[in-house]
Amino acid sequence: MQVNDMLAVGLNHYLFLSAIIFSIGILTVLLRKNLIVILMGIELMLNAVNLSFIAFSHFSNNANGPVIVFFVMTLAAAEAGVGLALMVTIFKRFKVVDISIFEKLKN
Amino acid sequence: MGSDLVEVLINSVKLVLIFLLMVQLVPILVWVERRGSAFIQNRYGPNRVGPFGLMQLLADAVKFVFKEEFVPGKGHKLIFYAAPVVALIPGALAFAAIPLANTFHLEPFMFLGESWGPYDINFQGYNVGIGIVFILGVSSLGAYALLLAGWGSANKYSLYGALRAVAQMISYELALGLSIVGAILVYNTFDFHSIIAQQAGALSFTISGRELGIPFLPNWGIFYQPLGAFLFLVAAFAETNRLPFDLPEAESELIAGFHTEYGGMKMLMFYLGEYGHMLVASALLVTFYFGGYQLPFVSHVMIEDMLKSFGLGINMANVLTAFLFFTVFMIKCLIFLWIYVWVRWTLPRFRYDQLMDLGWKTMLPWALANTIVTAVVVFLARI
Amino acid sequence: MITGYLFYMLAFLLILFSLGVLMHSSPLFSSLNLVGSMIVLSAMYYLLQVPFIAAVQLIVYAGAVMVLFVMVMMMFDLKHEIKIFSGGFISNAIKCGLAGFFAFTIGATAFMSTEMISGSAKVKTEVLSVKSMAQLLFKDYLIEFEVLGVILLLVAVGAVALSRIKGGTHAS
Amino acid sequence: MEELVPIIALGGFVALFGTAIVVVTSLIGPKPKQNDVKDEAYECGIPGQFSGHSKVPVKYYLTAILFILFDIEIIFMYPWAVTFGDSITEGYGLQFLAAMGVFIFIFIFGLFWEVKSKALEWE
Repeated sequence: MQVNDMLAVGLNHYLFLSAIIFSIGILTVLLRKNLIVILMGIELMLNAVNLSFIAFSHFSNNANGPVIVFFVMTLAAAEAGVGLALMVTIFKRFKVVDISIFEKLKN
Repeated sequence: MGSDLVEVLINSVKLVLIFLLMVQLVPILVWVERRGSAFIQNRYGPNRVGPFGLMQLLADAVKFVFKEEFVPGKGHKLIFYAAPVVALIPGALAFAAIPLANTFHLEPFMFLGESWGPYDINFQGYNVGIGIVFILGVSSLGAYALLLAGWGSANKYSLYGALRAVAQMISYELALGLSIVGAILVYNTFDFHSIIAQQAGALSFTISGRELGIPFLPNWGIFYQPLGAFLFLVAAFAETNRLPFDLPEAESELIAGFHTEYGGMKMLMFYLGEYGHMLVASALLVTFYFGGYQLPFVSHVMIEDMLKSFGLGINMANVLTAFLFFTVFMIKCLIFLWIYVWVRWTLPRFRYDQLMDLGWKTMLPWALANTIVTAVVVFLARI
Repeated sequence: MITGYLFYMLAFLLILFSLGVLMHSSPLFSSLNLVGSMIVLSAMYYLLQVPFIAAVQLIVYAGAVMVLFVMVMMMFDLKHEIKIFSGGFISNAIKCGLAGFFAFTIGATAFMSTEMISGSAKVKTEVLSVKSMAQLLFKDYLIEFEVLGVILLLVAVGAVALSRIKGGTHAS
Repeated sequence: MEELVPIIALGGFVALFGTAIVVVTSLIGPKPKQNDVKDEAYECGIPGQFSGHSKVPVKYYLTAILFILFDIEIIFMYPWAVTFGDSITEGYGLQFLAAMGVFIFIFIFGLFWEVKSKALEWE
């Protein structure tokens, strides 16, 4: 009985997992210095939100969630593409991919 | 994985056997490749060890095991060792999703003093339902093995070979993915079983309510999607880095490409991955355009009935029929694998810019045109 | 039953890989960890009975976006960073605290509303068909779908324009 | 989903198989003798020149980015292709055809622009 209670996975389990992943994504964005890793943190946050969309749609019997996830994936890919294009340009100019480059933008 | 012990057992054994089938096919394919190229070039090829040189593979395998272990000095050890293992996984996962024979039915039978069954057993590793999309997804992971190998060996030729290979793979993945859209429009499903079932019988079209049939041709996808099949074949050649698209391994420019620093068993594992990809591509081609495991005009029920009329039991007849269809499927696959070898010695290698131009400016527009024409024809035929 | 075991296994792996993205000192290994978490997420979508989205996750994220990330990492050949975190100890502690508070809030909300969710939700047993998804995509969300096409076109133009910018001594 | 178990099982089995091969051959095979020249990257005998920052053309990266964008557009065609037949029988086939027609038109326009702008030229 106890084990079965533990193993019955409901919506809140998925939401909790999603919250953890989202927080790790936020921490990656806030703490890391490397710009590309920061971009990866954003991807992680988007994926956490996708997971909660899918979980909601699974537990409420609704097909809207996957469609929105599809859209989010598209936009995330577009964002990653433009973001990495910027990174390559920044790397060419400054030889580093670091948030410290923003201090050099003054002059 | 199954509801009781026997089903779980059958499914597990099936998974391992399908993987071993893939692994075992590789030495045979290497032999076919070496003998075949020798045949095309009018020489003997390996013919000393065993009959027709068949034992050469065994000798090679033993040699591979006793090769010296080597990691380049500047290389990254973990990544260097991980790359060949990663190379194995996509091919194996993709191949296990393809049905190799018809689903057969087992009546209840006695085993270990208990009665088990009835079962319906798929002749495939697992039935994912979204078939082709799953395979596209899994095989798109193949790029990592190349990238890891190229970066892990800390050799500029390896890195360049890997980058070239990845750029080529992803360019042709577009054409590959788009060439299948036409077939999906015709079949209206992702599921392999359903696709194969729709290719049974003789060729017949339904155009705005009227039935047109060509009784002497099988109802195979190739007759609906000839351009799609051709584009798929070409894109599959490029995906597997085979000649004439083997730019990543162009030995005159890049030594041996991404596996320059690899030797022994690790090198062999890259070969396993590459031949696994070839096998998956051939199996997909057979499934989509050449009727899958089916014999033309013959359904599995007919063969089962025939076997039963010879006095075989129901279970025995069903199992034998499944194995017959499995043989048919493998023969069809081997024909396409032979085409791989054949083309290798027929067409010269492309230049890199020609390769990219072919992928982006020729194959992609043609695949797009194929999709549009198919959609319009399907619309006009069904309205 | 088996779903529960699978969920906990995948959740453990997912958190492990995500922490790897956050903590690993080499950006290349961070990106490889992100690849791992994408693959685990795809398995989790499969568990949630949306196999098509799971496959798309593999194709788009693991097979395309992350290949680009890893490729760029390898091109730059970034070394292990000695100092991987920005800012000082106090500001980082505040950031960690805020993120932890955020996770706690959502988690607490999720657990307090257990009754409501499990009471009202009827768990779906059949697989979400691609057809019902396509109905929504091409009828209800038609405008958004076409706009996405235009956005993808704009991004393609933008990426080409950005890559044309001259600067530095890097080979172009 | 039940089918996840065999997929994970097969993936794990293959990974274990590969790791076992790598480990066993490294145990069986002769141990390498340490040698500075041997540790160098193989470059056909000339002294190695691999430096950390090798200059990789941005071209590869641009190809990868264009691949992502076109790949997503192709992925959008899959659910459409699967549903198209049913949509005709249910009477809104023309609407589906028009929806994808506009999308494919944008696709073709993008491809045409890329070819025109020489973003896909390899020297």
